[in-house]
Amino acid sequence: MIALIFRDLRIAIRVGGGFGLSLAFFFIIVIFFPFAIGPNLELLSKVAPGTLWIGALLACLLSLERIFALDFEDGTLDLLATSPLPLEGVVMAKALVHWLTTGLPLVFISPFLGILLGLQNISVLFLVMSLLLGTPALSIIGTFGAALTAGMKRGGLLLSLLVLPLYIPTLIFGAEAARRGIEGFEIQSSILLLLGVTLLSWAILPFAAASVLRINLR
Amino acid sequence: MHCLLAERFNMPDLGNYAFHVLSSYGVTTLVIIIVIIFSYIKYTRAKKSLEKIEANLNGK
Amino acid sequence: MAISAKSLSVSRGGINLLEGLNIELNSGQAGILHGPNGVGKTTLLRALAGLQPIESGKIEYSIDDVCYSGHADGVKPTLTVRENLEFWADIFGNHSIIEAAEQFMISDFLDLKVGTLSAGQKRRVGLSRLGLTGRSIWLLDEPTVSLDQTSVSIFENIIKDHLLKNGCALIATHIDLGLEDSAKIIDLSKYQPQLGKLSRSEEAFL
Amino acid sequence: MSFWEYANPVKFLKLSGTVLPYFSVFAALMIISGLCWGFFFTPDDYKQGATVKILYVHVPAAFVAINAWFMMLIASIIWLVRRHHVSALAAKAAAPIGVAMTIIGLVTGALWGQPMWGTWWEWDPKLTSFLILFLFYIGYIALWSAVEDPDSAADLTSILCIVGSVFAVLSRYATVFWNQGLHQDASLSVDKEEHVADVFYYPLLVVMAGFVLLFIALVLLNTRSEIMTRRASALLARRKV
Repeated sequence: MIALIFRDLRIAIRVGGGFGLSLAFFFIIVIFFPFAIGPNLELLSKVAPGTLWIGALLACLLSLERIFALDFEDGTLDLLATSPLPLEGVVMAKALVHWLTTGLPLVFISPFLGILLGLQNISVLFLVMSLLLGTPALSIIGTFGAALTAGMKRGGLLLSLLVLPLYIPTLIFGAEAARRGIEGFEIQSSILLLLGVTLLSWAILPFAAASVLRINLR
Repeated sequence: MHCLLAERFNMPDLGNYAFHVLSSYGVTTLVIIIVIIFSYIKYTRAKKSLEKIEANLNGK
Repeated sequence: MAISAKSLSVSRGGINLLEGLNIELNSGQAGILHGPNGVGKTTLLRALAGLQPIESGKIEYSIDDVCYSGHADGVKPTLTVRENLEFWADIFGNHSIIEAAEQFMISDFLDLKVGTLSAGQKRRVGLSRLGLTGRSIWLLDEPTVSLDQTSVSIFENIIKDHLLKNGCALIATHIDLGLEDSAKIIDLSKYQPQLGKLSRSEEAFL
Repeated sequence: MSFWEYANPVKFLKLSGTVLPYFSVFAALMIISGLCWGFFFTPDDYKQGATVKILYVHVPAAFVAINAWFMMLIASIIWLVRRHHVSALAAKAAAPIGVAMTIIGLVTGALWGQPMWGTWWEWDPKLTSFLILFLFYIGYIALWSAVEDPDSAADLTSILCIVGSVFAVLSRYATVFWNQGLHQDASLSVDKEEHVADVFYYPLLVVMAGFVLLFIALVLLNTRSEIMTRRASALLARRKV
């Protein structure tokens, strides 16, 4: 499994699209919000957590199709499915790599974007924390969606249609945690709920995604 | 008899909410009728094509 | 007995392709699947590899000994040959790629990116995975596609070597591999069901 | 004789053909009489005024919208465990009806809420949950139509239905957490004194039973079409080979 993680990371770095594209997309989406809403920092700081969360979600969505598409085409998935590595492990490795190449970089640049949207010192911290806890859930849920549509000709649009409803709890709890923190309310309950969604997703979705992959491979 | 029945089904006074009440009944009826029509069309199509194939098979 | 399949049926797209197939291979024996396109060679191999459910029948073998190799190689063009091989070696818990690389004559370009290789070289890299897995039952689907004459004969020797080590191989191929004397030849067109035999799942609707 | 015998598609076709007319007639009778009862012969609510009459269509539609998904969940599990085709196809057949009922629930909910809240739309947990349910239905139907092999499609949609159910429940709690409700609590419950008064309750029950019968009748009809389509393609495949 570690071998698979390192191989995929290496491919992501070498192709270049892995880190760069979704990060750039995230950046553009977030700086487009002020263009649409107006340069009022007070208003912007109110919608900042939502903006960053929507941006993260879209950036994540953009890169989902690639999770299995290449491995499906060149036969790697067939070979992995017949290897000693359980398919559940493959799914988890893929989701982890997706998070490392998409979710984690987003978390790192989110404080700077938060400042651009008028968030002050500590507020940024809440935002970063909510993204840090929530983006792993986005990755594993997205991996399940990618497994569902693996091998389909026009899977991209369908993938968004399937995955977005599954993102709702993560989005609500994540953005809520950030918002509550920024506005100075207690955030413990929303943080715990967000963490709960993330852990639950990582507990059940590898099995669901692996069984779905097996169906798509036959 | 006719009069009696008509009296029974007097239009109730819906007050300011006439639009809301009537349109919600209207929407419900409309959507249900659309679903029924679509399901029925699909059914007759499926039935026709199946019968055609079965007739062809039996004919040979 | 390394593989024993009894009255095996496989289906694809709701239609039974093969029925009542018996395959018995001993350790050290090769089986060669013949038959026209679409007869079900790939489907049979995928079913034996456990990628696809079988329609009926029984297969007796240890699935952990099976190594499947399909039409696609599963090698990544952006990685070097060495990186590709080391990855599969790790997955199969094997740590030396030197031996396999020498066997398949790819030692010379271990540090080139697979994307720069020719189709035949790429195929050899893909096949060298067989040597890394340490598994004894090889299921090979058209392994010689895009290999030149020399490569084919190298590959023949590798298979013979594998058989000598008590391995076993089931190969779907169109060309003569030079194994035909000792190998069991299975003509799949004999096992085609009568016309219009549907899979169990489809038959439920009749 | 076991219940599972009717899981055979051909037997199911015969049985459903005989019972379908009864279900349809009873559904129509109950819906029409229940609605007439509710519309013409019940007084206005002292608080809600005439808008209470909207509940006669809103509550049954919402009830069916949720339970249609629940039925699909059970049918999906039966398909995954026992591989009965009728089960998978019934789940497929129920989805469009669930969508229709969700739309009715949303529109009548908005129409009911406008006089109460003063706006057509309010991000109240219940209405929002219906919107989310709608999205889940759309995804489910889209997946069915995207997969070519019918058995794989049944497998994939079944797993999506199960995973979707987990996330739908999570979303439900998320919306409650996110916005304190403006919606009336459950209109129907055993403890009915606290909720809707008897005058409204009985006609509502009749309409609800009618909606459930309508749902069953439509699922039977759609399942019949699905089975016939599969049978036709099976017969064709047998000839073509």
